[in-house]
Formats: sequence, C-alpha cells, structure tokens
Amino acid sequence: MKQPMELQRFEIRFSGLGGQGIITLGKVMGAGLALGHGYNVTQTQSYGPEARGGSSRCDLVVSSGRISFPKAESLDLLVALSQEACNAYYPYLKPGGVLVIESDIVKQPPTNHYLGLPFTQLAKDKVGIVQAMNTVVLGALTHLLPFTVQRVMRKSMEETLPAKIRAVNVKAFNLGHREAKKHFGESPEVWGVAPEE
Amino acid sequence: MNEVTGNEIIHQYLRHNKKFPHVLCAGCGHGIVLGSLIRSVHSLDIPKDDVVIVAGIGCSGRLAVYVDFNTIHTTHGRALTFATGIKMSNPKLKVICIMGDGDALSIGGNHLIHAARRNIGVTALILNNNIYGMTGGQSSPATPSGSTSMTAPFGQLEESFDTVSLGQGAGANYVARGTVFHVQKLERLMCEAITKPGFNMLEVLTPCHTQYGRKNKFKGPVDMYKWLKKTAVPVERYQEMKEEQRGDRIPIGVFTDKGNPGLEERYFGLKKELLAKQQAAEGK
Amino acid sequence: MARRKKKQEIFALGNEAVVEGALIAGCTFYGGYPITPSSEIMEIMASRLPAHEDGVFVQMEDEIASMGAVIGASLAGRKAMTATSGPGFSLMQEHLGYACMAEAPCVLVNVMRGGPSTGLPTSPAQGDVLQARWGTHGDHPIIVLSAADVQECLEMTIKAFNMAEKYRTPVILLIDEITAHTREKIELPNPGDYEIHSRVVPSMPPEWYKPYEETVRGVPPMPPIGSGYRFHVTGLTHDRNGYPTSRPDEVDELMQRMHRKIDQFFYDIQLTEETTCDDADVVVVAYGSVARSAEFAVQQARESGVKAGLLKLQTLFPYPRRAMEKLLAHARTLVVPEMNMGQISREVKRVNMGRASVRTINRVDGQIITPSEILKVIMQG
Amino acid sequence: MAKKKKGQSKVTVYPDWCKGCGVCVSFCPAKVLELDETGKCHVAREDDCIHCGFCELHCPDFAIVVTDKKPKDEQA
Repeated sequence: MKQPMELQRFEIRFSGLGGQGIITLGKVMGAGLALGHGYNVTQTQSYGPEARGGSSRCDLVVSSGRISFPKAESLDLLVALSQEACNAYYPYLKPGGVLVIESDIVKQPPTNHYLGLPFTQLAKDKVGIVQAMNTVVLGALTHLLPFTVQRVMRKSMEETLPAKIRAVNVKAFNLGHREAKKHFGESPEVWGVAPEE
Repeated sequence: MNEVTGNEIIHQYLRHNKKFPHVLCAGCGHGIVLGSLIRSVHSLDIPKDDVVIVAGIGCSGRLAVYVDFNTIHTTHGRALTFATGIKMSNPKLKVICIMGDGDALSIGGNHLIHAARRNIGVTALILNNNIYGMTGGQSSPATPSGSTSMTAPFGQLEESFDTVSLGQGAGANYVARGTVFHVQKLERLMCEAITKPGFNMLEVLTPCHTQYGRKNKFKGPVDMYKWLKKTAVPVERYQEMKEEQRGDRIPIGVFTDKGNPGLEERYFGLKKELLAKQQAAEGK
Repeated sequence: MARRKKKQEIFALGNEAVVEGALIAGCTFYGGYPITPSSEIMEIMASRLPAHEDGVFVQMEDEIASMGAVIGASLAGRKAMTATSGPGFSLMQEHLGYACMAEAPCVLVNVMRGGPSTGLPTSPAQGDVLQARWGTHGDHPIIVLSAADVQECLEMTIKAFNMAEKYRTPVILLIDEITAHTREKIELPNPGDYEIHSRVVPSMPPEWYKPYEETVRGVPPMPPIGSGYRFHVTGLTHDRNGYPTSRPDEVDELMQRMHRKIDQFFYDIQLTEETTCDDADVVVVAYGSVARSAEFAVQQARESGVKAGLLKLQTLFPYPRRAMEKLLAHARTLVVPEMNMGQISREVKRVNMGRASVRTINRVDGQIITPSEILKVIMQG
Repeated sequence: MAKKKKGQSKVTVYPDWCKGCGVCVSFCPAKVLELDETGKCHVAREDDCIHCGFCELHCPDFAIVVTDKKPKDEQA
C-alpha cells in the first residue's frame, strides 16, 4: 500500500434530506478513513427533529495529525443531495473547495464549478435499489478524493454493513466509482497538493 | 419450621446496640408490624444476612434501624427504587420494603406502580395509617374523605386511594391487606408476601392515634384497635355481603395471587440464554 | 499517535466510548432513563450488559428511580452507573445527595445540553457545571470530571469509576453534546493499561465492623449487602455505626471526614493537561469540547508569535487550583471560554485573586465556541 | 398458640420499654394486666393468664413476654 497522503485538515459535509442515507454515508466513510486509511477523523451530525424527514447533515474532519476542533467550519468538499442543502451550506465552502451535487435534484447549482451525477437514477437503474444511492456517492467520492484507496474503502464498507446488504452495496460502490472516473476525471487539482504550504 | 413463641424471638432480632423503646408513639401499630415481620422471617427460617429491609421516610421509615438485618433507610417514596437495584444485583437476597401510605402512594406512587408492572421480586409492605405522622398530621393520599387533618382542617375533600385496587391495576403479582389487630392473619399474609415470586404487595392498616385518631374522634389508641376489629372483615365474607351490609367495612385477606416469575428471574434467564449462545458461537 | 503496541481501534461516538470505559472499569450495573443527548449510552448498555458475564441492565421509570437503583446496586457490591442530561440531572440531585451521605460509590454521566428546563435538547452547553458541584442540597463533597474528546470519554469514565471506588463517593462525569455525539477513532486499551480500583472491603469479623468508622484515608471499608456484614445505611446524619444521630460532635466528625477524604487527595483527583503553558503569557483555561476549540486557537496564536497556552481541566471539582496557581507566575492573561454565562470562570477568578487579568468568553446560544472567537481574545493579549 | 389452663403462665413486662398505650390491658380476655400509677402496664393477676398470646403479639414495643411457668425441657 502506498504511503498515505499527508492531510492537515480536510473538511467534508454531506447534506440532503432525511432518508437519503446521509448519516450512514458519513459513518461508513468516516470509519473507512479512520480505521482503513489510518487518518484521524471526527464525524458529527445534525440531531433531533431536524434529522427526521427534514434536512440532514453529516460532517467529517479528516487529518493526519491530531484534530482539535471537531466541527467542520470551512469545507473542502460539500456533497449536496438536495437543493435546500446546497443553498444552505454552499457559503461554507472554502475558496477552491469542491461542490458535488445530485444533478437531478439540485436543479439550480449556485455556481457552474461543480461536479454532478444523477446518483438516485443510477442507483435505481443499475443497482435496482434506490436506497443504495448513498453508496453510489461513496464510490464516486472514493475515486474523487486523492487520499482514498478504492480497495480499502470498499473493504471497510463491507465490514461496517450488515451481511444481508453487503453484495448490493458493493455493486453500488463500484458503479459510483466507475461513473465518477468516466464523468469527473481525475481529482481536482486543488487537493492534489499536500496542503502544507 | 420453628414454633413462634413470641417476643423472646423478637428480642433476638433487635439490634442490641440500639436504644429502646423505639421512637414511635404509644399505641402506634408500626411496632406490631415490625414484630410480625420478624416472626415471619424467623418462621420461614431465612438467615438474617439474606434479609434486606429497605425503608422509606416517615414513621415507617424508622423501623428499619431497630432490626438486625441488612437495613437501608432511603429517601421519601423511593424505597422501591433502591430495592430494585439491590434485587437485580443479587437475586438471592430477600428484599422487603417498608413504606408508609404517603411514602408509597403519594411521592412514591410512580415507583410503586412501575415496580408492580415490572414485577420485580420485592415485598412491599405499605403501612397505612391514613396520615403523614412524622411531619405532624397532614393529609396523605390515604386520608379518608371527610376526615380532618392539619392540611384539611375543614375536612378532606379528596377521595383516598384504594391501595389494593391500585396494586391490582398496576399488575402486582400478589396483593393482600391485613391489619395490626388481626396479627396472626397478618403474619400468614406476610409469610406469603415474602416467599412468593415477583412483586408482592401487602397493605397493613395500622392506626396512628397521635396524628389521625385525635383529630377524628378516637379517644385513645385502644379505640382505634377496636375500630379495626369491627371494620375489617375477611375478603371471602365481604364478597358474600350485600352492598348495604358492607357499609364502611374493609375487606382483608388475599386479593390477587398470580405466582408469575419476577423480573430478576426472567432477566437472569435471558442472560443465561445469551451467554450460552455466545459460548456456542465461540466454540464453532 | 503511532504507538508501538497494536491496539484495537474503533470508530466510536463519545457516548459509545463512555460505555467502553465503564465496562473496562468493571461496571456491571446500569439503571437509567433515556434522555437526549445521552440515550446512546443507555441503548448500548442495554445490548452489552445482558450478554456480559455479570452485567445487569434495568430501565427505570424516571431519573430519580434510576439513581435509586444505582445506589441500591452499589450497596449490593456492584460498580454501578447511570447517564442522563440536564432535566434528568435535576431529578437525580435528590439521590446524588443520598449517595454522598451513604458514601455509595457510583458514576453519573451528564451529557450537557442547553437549559434551563428542557432548553435545547440537541444542542451543546456547559450550564450544569455548578449544579454538578452544588446541585444537591447540603454541604457535600463531590468529584466532578469532564471529557473533551472521544478517547477522553473512555479514559475519564475509567477514572471516574476508580475515584468513586477509591473514595466511596458519587463521581459526576460532565460531557457535552458535541463530545457525546462526535465519532472518532479511538484505541481500546489492552488489559492492564489502566489500573482498576475497587472498593476496600472489611477485613475484620462482622461483629467488629463499624460501617462509618474513621480510617487513615477517611474512607471506611464497604462490604456488599448480603455478605454477612449487617449494618444500617441512612441518609440521615449518622454515627460510626450508621445509626442516625444529631449529636454535634458526631455530626461534625462525619461531615469533616466526608470532606477530608476527598480534599486531602487533591493530587490524585485534580487532573489537568497543559499545552505549551511553560512560558505562556496568555493561558486559556477550558474544559469539554471547548478545550478543543481552545487548543486550535492556542496553536494558531503560537504560529503568529503569541505565547499562548492551554490549561485543560479534566477535573472540575475539587477545582484544580494548584495547576492554575503555577501558571500565574508568568501568565498575564487568563482566557476562560465556556458555553455558559460564566461558571468555571468564578473558580478561576477565586484562585487568581486579581493577579492576572481574566477574560471570559461566554456563549449560551447552543453553539460551540469556535477557535476564531478564542483566538481573537488571545490576540488582544 | 394453644391456650393453656390458668396458673401455668409467667407474664413479664419490661417497664422501660412500655409506653402505656393500654392495648394489652383493654383486650386481655382474662384481665391479667393493668396500668399502674405511672401509666405503665403491670401484671396484676398473673394466675388468671390463659396464655392466649394476644398481649405479646399486640405490644407495639415488644415489652411483654409470656412464657410457661415451668421452664421447658432444655432442647439439644
């Protein structure tokens, strides 16, 4: 395995609607980065009535060193799976941060610098289960982020999820990874440099 | 089974380094309840070390300290919560709660109904003297409607609880009522309440002359015992009586006796299953 | 970070780490009532304890009952705990006092949320600090600890149990919603990594045992109920035999011993952690999740040339005055950020006695104090 | 508690523990007990005792003991 990329503080926010599997996505990815890739990770999320039916939010802070402040404040990556979430959290995106959207749902992106895929449609058409959408996103992000390794993340995901739904999710994960490779190209340059400057 | 031979036995169970007579008023029935409890434990041959008396606050709460068992004098109304922790921690112990009417039915009402619902293997003795005695004679939830107290100087407007129906409604395993006048019967009920599984509730009518009787036309403690003698009838007879015959009569005896296993029994059963499953999984 | 010895790592919530810590410390009893944001502790206990060799779990009807059951279990010889949050903590105060008086070791975890009353159920706060110290009535000694991150939730829970058992006292662990609901990678300790303390049991024949007798440490030995030592436990002021007393000399003896047993072991109880404090002009005194913001701010201040340091309080009460007094030799400014209107800052000012200038940062809107807010005050010097 | 013929029982009252409530005196079927000038129970007519046990069971202060006059055979 190659030497893990040095990260100082990389902040990710997953946001969307309750029921889209946002929290699970964050937990699976967080566990993958922490246990599989060996980074320090803090994962926080929105709680309470907000989390039922309404909007849903889950943050990850990833770092090679110790993480002091556990909350995400200025985002390197914002994943918005609903228009409201996109509107609400876009202002927290760092200059040069990357916005990933569900292109069928977020009809009016606040910028034309974004990466979009119809994750829900992909899950429905190619996996056959719309609930696997969050894993499609995970697969796509695993391609996109320069410090994630597809094999490691997939393995970690398999360890986290119950046996019953493992196969379906591996399928969704691979689909997301493939689609991202096809449509997103290589990792955005802004993340390419180890943020040490 | 040992033959009950009276107060000599009781003296063996009292704490010798504790000052007697106890703090309770002359004629207070609580002492009789304590005596019955001691004789019951003695006749059941339960070692002193295995008996835990958990008492609440009030006159009844003061009983625990005099007797040479494991004794815990808890907070007002909460005896059953401590008892639950103790019984779940060590199901081998015989946990007996002594509570008053204000204790068990007012501030501890929630704990009482949930202990009954949960069916925790604890014996609850509710010493009903119809009044808050220790604090000076204020109304309790068992103060009969129409009687006077320090907080109902013009007569109690509220209805009082029927402890027995309350216990039955909450699902207690065993519900009984006795009086301190009918001591031998009380002892029989107490022995049952201690030995049967699950949550067993025994209400004991015990007069308080100082705070209740004096304000309610009882000349002395003896009058109150006479009243108990006259008023209490065995539940079997009470059920045969016509409505007009019943009047103010109070039925005593056993009202419910289900014999269901207590929570601790079910919990440790579940635990055994889980551990066996685990072992089997590890063995694979 | 990279330690030699391979330890099992898990990605866990602060609340999960509390459970892990409790089980490592030997907790075998949980009695509780669910309340946000502490509920995960109870939920995980509900699945772990029944499958644990000797574990007992019981859901009680309310918080008063929970604490009652915990004390009952403690008297029966178990290491017992409960967890709650603001409104439940208020209800537990009654039995917290009983546990102090009866000297029943137990651990109470309070996951702080916004208050007063039902307040902000899912938002963080640190408003229960003084309640933890003084919430139950009467003059009582108590130990209050706090945890700032998930690993510390595990460590401080173990320490809470150790202190409870060593000093026969309830120990309160205060964490806040942020710490409780943050998931982080933590290392599970190997067996033997932590010293585990259990209460001292009597070593004399039962007839000679006095449950509340004076001892060298001020902590009398404690047998489990049912082990042959029959004695009386009461919430009333009691003599050495445990029998109620109101004799001034006996009352005084009891009260003095109860306070002394904790006060004299300040060096064992008062835990703090210093970051770049040795030459600091500005010292931030913080605890809980705010200490993480402070750590970030102190680091940034150092990078821009300001000699800043962080004194993280892991023990809140008895207040670690010695750790702070040491810093007053060189610190000109103390910054005390808290998610309340100023509770620990009172202690800071009391110990400071006007030596350094004390700046408080207070936030009560259910939001964490950010590093930039703290940095701004540090930079003012 | 088997009742006995008169004259076979010994009734002991411990005045220190007696609070003079009068329950024993009022209900004693053989009128063995009386309250004395200090208001405490004393044994007035021991020979009339029929060993019914009422006073012993109903004394809230455990101050009365009723035994057989002749000491029981010592049991091994």
